[in-house]
Amino acid sequence: MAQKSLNIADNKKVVEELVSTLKDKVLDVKWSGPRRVYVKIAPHSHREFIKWVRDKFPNSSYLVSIDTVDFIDRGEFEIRYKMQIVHNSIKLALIFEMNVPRDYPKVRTITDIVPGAVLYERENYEMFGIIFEGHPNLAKFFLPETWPEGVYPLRKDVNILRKKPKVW
Amino acid sequence: MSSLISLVVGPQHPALHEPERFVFKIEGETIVDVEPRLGYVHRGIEKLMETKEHTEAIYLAERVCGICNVAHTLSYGEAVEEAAGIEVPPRAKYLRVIAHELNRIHSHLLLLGVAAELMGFETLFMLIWRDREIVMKLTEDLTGNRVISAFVLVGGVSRDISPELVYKMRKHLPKLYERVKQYKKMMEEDPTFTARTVNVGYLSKSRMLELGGVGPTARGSSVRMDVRDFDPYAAYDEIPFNVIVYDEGDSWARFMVRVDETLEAINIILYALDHLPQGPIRVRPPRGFEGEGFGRVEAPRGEVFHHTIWRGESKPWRHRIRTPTYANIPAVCEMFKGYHLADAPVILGSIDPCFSCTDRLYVVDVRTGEEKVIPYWYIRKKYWKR
Amino acid sequence: MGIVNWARLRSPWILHFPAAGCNACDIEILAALTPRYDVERFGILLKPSPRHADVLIVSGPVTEQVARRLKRIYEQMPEPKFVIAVGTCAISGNVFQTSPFVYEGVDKVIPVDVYVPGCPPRPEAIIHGVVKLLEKIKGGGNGAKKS
Amino acid sequence: MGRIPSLIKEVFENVFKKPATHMYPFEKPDISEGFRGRPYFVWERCVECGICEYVCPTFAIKLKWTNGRHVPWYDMSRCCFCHECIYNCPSNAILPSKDFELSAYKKYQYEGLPEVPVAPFEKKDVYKPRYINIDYSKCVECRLCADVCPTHAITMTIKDGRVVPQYDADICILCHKCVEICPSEAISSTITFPEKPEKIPKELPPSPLEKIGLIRHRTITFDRNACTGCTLCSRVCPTEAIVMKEIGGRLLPIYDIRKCIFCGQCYEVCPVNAISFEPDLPLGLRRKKKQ
Repeated sequence: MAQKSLNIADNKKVVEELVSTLKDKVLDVKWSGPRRVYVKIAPHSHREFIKWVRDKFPNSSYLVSIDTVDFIDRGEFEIRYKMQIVHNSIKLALIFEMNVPRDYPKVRTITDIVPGAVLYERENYEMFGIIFEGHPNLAKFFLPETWPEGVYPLRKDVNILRKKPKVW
Repeated sequence: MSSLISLVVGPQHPALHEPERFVFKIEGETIVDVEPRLGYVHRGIEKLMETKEHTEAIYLAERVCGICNVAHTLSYGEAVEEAAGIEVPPRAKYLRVIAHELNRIHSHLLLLGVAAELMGFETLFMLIWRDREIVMKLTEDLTGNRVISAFVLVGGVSRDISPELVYKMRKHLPKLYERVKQYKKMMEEDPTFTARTVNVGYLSKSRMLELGGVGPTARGSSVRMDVRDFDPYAAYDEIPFNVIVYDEGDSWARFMVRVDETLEAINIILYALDHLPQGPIRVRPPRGFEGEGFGRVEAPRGEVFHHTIWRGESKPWRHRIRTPTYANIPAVCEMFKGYHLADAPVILGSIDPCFSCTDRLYVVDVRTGEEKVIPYWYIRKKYWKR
Repeated sequence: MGIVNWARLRSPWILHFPAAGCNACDIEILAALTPRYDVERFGILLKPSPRHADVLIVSGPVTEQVARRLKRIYEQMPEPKFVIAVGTCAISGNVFQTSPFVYEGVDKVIPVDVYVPGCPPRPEAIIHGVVKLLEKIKGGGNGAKKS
Repeated sequence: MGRIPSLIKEVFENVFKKPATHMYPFEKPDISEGFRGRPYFVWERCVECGICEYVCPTFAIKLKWTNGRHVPWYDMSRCCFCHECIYNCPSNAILPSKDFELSAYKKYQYEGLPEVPVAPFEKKDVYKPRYINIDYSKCVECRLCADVCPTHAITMTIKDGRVVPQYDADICILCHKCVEICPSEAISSTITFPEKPEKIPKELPPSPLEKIGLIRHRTITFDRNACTGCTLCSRVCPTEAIVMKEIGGRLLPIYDIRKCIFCGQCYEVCPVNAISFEPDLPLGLRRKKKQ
């Protein structure tokens, strides 16, 4: 099958190029399988990485998702931007991990680079309270009007489940 | 701009099959802007996932969306298996492919029928749904229920396929193939269908990539992306198939992608039945483990994406679900612009919307208002643990 | 049994309200209308407007946002009105029970006449539920008393 | 208009065919062999293990004390018909069926239980078929059994200088989690155990650790005069064995030996050396203490 050809060397080359271009912003690179790579990036540098990917592969890359993990024990959020590149033999999922302090969660928006990120950023604002500066319309999307201000349901310290989960 | 009118459609509306609301800003008959409001189907699944072990949570994942339930369980299973480091037996992989493709056929036929109904083409709706019953019967034979299958479990599948069922599938699926080919011809030629879909809801390739559309919606705009192709899961790295791409970028192309995918899915099932390996169908997963896992699955509507983080407990630390309709909403809002209001149901139908997928996160209840106050001891305990 | 009740038995008109469900029950209700099961044999007709409907079919778990709309739709229906809860989610909340924001069943919001369990129920089970409702109306259920 | 006939032909073909409709209420429905319908419980076979309650994703099964037995109460209105309980039942006491005509007028018709028959083992003058048997000469006092026990039938107590599990046969649901988890195979289930075992035997055999020369560190002492009430020990304690309580105007640590796992973290963290081990930690495990 021609379309299933995967060249691992090509994938590695892309990551090497990325690391060499934005050398000082890359903190760590971790491969999980030949098609997926976790790139730990410096705070507030996500725009450069996403711009780099979108500029290099304008017709073969897209933003898969933005999500947040609440590491309450470390006192920080980890925002993950997931990009997918499919270009000839390059088939690579890039995950950019970025730490944000828990008491001051504020990052720049990427909606001017990727307009499709509008809903993901709104969702992360709603569920975790991360403020995306420069977002066109950072309003409620899922939660109803009666939801109290300042309570973000997916944070780990918010306990709103009705029944106790099973003890086993 | 004085003639700009806001028209609210929903939450309960005959053209919408689920409760959601769209505010169309119209000038005369033309849609200028659209503002979606979701959240009516919001059930808090991601939070619930953090309180359930994988034996229970697979049934929760199944009910994110009932139509593409196999895609969600498969995605959940793939994610947890990667996190726990389990390798699924080869027979289970092939059985997963068979269930997944049956699910895809049923979902695509469902949408084509509903789309025909939205256009007022009742005859085609009834004919397609009559033939869809063949797939429903096969799904019921294989998994035990017509829709919600409970077939994929973490570490394998729940039941084996019998030789009689293999024979039955080989007998019935080619029949269905002929029928779908007939419908394809109808949709290409019939003026009732083409008049409502051709050149309606156009979106170019570059715009589609910017807005992050996935699945058949993107493939209708000549974006050649299919998770089965670029990130194969289950047994898709061994099965040959074609990625269907249409270049037109309008609603018609999006429907045709689905018709062709239905035909392709039947071929995949027949290939998988021929090459079904022997062996066990399930391995036992561990209870608590540490790790991170991805599950990316090409659901009928696009890419379903489960990402799970386990930190040594029997419950996940964080479980993230990205569903295809959610990714397609910015694209569909762009598609509406510049077309007549009467075209709106067809355009919305052409992305195969599934809002129960989309609103999975959280929902509010007035009765538990007092519980939202976070007790101090809870924070303290969380902070001071270790 | 008056002539009105007789007419109602011959042709109950149905409004389908999908609450926050996973769509599985919805497509099974739709499947019950299609050639294989064809509930129009019993004169059952799916109506888009609550003003025309005698029977309200609710499927899926009821969330707070949907509950308000569901109540409004129920109030808009003309008397006598009947409600069928289709699917386990509509009866008790199913796997979403622990979520604090899903009601444990439709009957917490509006009165329900017939419950149809199943996840999702087969189209035959839905037909069975409708037939059971018709029996109830015939036997002088709450609908007959009201009219 | 030459394009229309493809559909017209289709329609006319169907006019002469047999209707596709299945006349359900007047005809037997066509249901597959493996259809997942309502599960049925066979009380005679039930060993009251509680696994079905554990695996049920929708809280439809609950074990309740009925007629002297812990039997599963099944609430069909919550059931999602996933058959997970059937796959997991160790004694095949839950049977699948193809029943789907389950609609009812009232919700309470789904709950409840038919009369529970007498368990088969009671007829043979055996009180219960199996008990958990704890061999104290093998027990290494790791307290894993007490952790996994879902009903707290096994709890840790202090006797003869050992922290050992005690077993309450009345609450035990015989889930055998403790048998599975015990690292030293000290817990076993006996099929023909004649009578109810004691909670804890009157005399305990010596610990197996002492035979090979290891000494279990059994006591942690707190020097209350030296304590400053800084609460550090209660914060680091992983098992919440140390709780701070106000006694006589001072905040003092209250120590529960049954929860303690002797990890030594409190010893390490105490700023004024008010915590001491007795006997002292062996050399290999002793941590460096900052002065």
